[in-house]
Amino acid sequence: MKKLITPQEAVTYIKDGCRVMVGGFGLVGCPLTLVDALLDTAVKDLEIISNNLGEPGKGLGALVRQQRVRKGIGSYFTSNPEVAASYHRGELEVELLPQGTLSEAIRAGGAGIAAFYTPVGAGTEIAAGKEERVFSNQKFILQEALKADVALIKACQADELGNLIYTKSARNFNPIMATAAKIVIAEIDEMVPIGELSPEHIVTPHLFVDFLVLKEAGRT
Amino acid sequence: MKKLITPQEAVTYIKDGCRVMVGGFGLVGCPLTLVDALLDTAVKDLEIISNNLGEPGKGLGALVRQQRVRKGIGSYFTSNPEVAASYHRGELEVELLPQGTLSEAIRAGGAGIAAFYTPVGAGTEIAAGKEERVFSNQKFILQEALKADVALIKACQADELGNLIYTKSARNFNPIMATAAKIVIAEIDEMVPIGELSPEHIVTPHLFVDFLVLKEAGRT
Amino acid sequence: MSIKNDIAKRAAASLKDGDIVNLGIGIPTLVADYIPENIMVFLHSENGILGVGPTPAEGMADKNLVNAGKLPVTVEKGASFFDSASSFGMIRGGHVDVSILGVLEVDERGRVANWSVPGKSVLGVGGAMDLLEGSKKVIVTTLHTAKKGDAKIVKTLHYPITSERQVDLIITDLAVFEVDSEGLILTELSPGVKLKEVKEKTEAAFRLKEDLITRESKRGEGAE
Amino acid sequence: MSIKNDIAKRAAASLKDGDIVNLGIGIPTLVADYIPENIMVFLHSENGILGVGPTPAEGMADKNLVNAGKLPVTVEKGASFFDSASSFGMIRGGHVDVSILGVLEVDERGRVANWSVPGKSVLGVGGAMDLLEGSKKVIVTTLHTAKKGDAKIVKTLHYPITSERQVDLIITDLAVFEVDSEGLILTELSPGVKLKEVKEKTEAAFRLKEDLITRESKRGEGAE
Repeated sequence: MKKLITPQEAVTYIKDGCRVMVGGFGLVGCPLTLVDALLDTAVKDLEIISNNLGEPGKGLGALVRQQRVRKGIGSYFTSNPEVAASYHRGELEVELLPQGTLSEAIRAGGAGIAAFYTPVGAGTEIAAGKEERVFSNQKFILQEALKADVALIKACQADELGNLIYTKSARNFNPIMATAAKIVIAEIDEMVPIGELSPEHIVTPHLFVDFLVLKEAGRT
Repeated sequence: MKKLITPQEAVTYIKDGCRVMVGGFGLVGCPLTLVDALLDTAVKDLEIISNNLGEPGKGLGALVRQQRVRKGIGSYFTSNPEVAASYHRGELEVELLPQGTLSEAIRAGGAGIAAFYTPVGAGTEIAAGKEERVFSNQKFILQEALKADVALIKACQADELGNLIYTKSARNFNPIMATAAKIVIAEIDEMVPIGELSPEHIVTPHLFVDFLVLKEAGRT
Repeated sequence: MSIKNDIAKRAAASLKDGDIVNLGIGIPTLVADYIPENIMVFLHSENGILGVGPTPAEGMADKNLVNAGKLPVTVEKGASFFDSASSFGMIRGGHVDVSILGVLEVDERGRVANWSVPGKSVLGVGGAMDLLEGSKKVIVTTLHTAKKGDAKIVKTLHYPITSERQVDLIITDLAVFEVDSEGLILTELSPGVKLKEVKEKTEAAFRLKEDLITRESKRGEGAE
Repeated sequence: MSIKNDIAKRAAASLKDGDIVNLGIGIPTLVADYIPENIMVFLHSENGILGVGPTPAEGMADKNLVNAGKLPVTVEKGASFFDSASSFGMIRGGHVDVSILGVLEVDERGRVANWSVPGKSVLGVGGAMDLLEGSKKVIVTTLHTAKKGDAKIVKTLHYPITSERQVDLIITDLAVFEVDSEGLILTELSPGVKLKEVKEKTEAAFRLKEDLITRESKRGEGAE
């Protein structure tokens, strides 16, 4: 049986300076109960890997406003202008990746691939400082894999072993982040008995999942 | 609607010298109707990417026996000793890859990744001629992606758009090969109306699939 | 019909039956409303949907079902959901037939800037580079000039380039350009638009297609 | 109980509750029959199964459900199926806790040869390299000597190496060795086996564990 823990217990796995992946595309598929619990701690100097960094003062945006994020790695921080402001003031380090490169780097991290050559971004500002290499007359740039200490993800249902399924476009980054962190904590809407989820339909097999947390009515 | 064609029409897309991916782990998940139809043509000089090359005289093994395969790229040809014999006689070129490197290279081919660094095989005979590189004090070797002219895959059900689901361990290489060839032909047990397959359960979205062929009672 | 809708309608007319299509934010989103009735296209959304349907009716939005612009959508029969790595594998791997994108600028080789405005509080690239790099065909839909009248089809990009890839078609309120290895070719003028106006408002050099046409203003049909 | 079953049983006894375990062909396959009853382990098969169950009853085999040895299997409640790239992502990415593998030889640093016999009609690597490279823990199960009495635990491998990774545990019919950065440590003798015999039949150098034990021959329980 996978250990069902409280949101407060869950976030004790996140220490100062940790690198944390957080699932979601904007608020869709974001583990908001876990983010709320993290906000209630004093943890700081975090490196957050997430497609977005919330909205001003909301979700991950609250962590940014409280200056507890040292670095953000993601693809689209535009929806939170405070990220750009902090970045321009030199308070927040930012690593911007094309969304496909971000997701592929996370998948690579979970799959034991050290780095890969992608054509996306070759010849652009994104390629600055990255190795360029030609394969079959086309330019590619080298992207290293991304891994994290902890992943906070959101699923729809889990069985008692920790097998997960997602719902609609809330799937997004969650299944790949489930593979790429030392400790994976899944916030779920509902727990079902073992055997309830079809072996054909399970998206994240339980070997990836360490802890489960039930979703609560949230703040953000 | 995706074009439902006969096995005979399907294999007309395979010309002399083509590179063809064939799904399956041994006979499990192998598109045997399509392989049979291919046997009935006179096509030769094929480059076959497949985990195995059938058994002596059976399935892809029949193509090997008829000396119509120029090169085999796969991970485990042990189950067909004729492959080793042809190879040692210099009649058949063989590229042996660890099974994980083979599957990852096919996935990379389908996902627009040119090459990737894997730790598997570093320091072994498999690494001969491949670039070695150290990331975080660990040795990795560079593997280029694999793509094909045609992929012959096996699925369980398709809807009329070409969305596919698989069954049990017959899934294996089929979903990744579906992404990595110019023309993808899926042999299916059954066709169902559009909407019958849940959007959450579809494994291969229809954009990957060009043609569908109904399975026939086979020879091999 | 607004100018933006006219552009969207012209873009929709260049789609083919069976196309897998990714629509960017802005004018491209409007294209969905003008798909010709005699063809079936499938909308891909990079956050993990193939088969995006119309906007849901008031009050029927599902918070777990949004498009890449984070707006509520529905799905068509035969749709599927997948994770972000799979979705961008589709894009980068060349499985999306057409992407229709908005731009800040296009240069005279047909290359695009549409992701970064230096110094502004905009910090994001999203899927812009992936779509430009990986789509089989890229159509740009844009107003011909910026708000202050500055050319958007320029000699040299002022904003950071999104990809070295040349787009295939540029559709503005005034004209349509095709792009070949040498640069832009004006192929079509919008109803009532004179060549002189296009020349004045386009900074980039362009050639004229031999059979340059003026699109008719007839409503309800595509031009192709 | 055959010698091979004894080895399998000893290997099973070193598993922990909750372990994700991949079993190779041969002796490792037998391990499934000896999992201690007080723990729950999950069998991973690299052809795309987590949660492999026992061999089906006569006549109940499903041709679409086989293990990596292509033998019919069943699945347990809570099992899942996935494609080959995902399966090897699990292995290479470090998500499999224990792999139990057969070998041709192990050298005195605990490195393994188990994929290639030069000149023989064997042309395959399969998942051997992936499992050795990626598994958190690797246990080798093997007869102590080859058919003609040649040592299988050797100074230097005669067959091509499978991975530079040192395995963690070597279990033979005669003894158990742990492996550390300096090499092999004999930790355990099988019931009735004398140290002298192990020394004679092992070509590789090895150290003795301070509290070297002789496993009791009591049946039905693990040694750990």
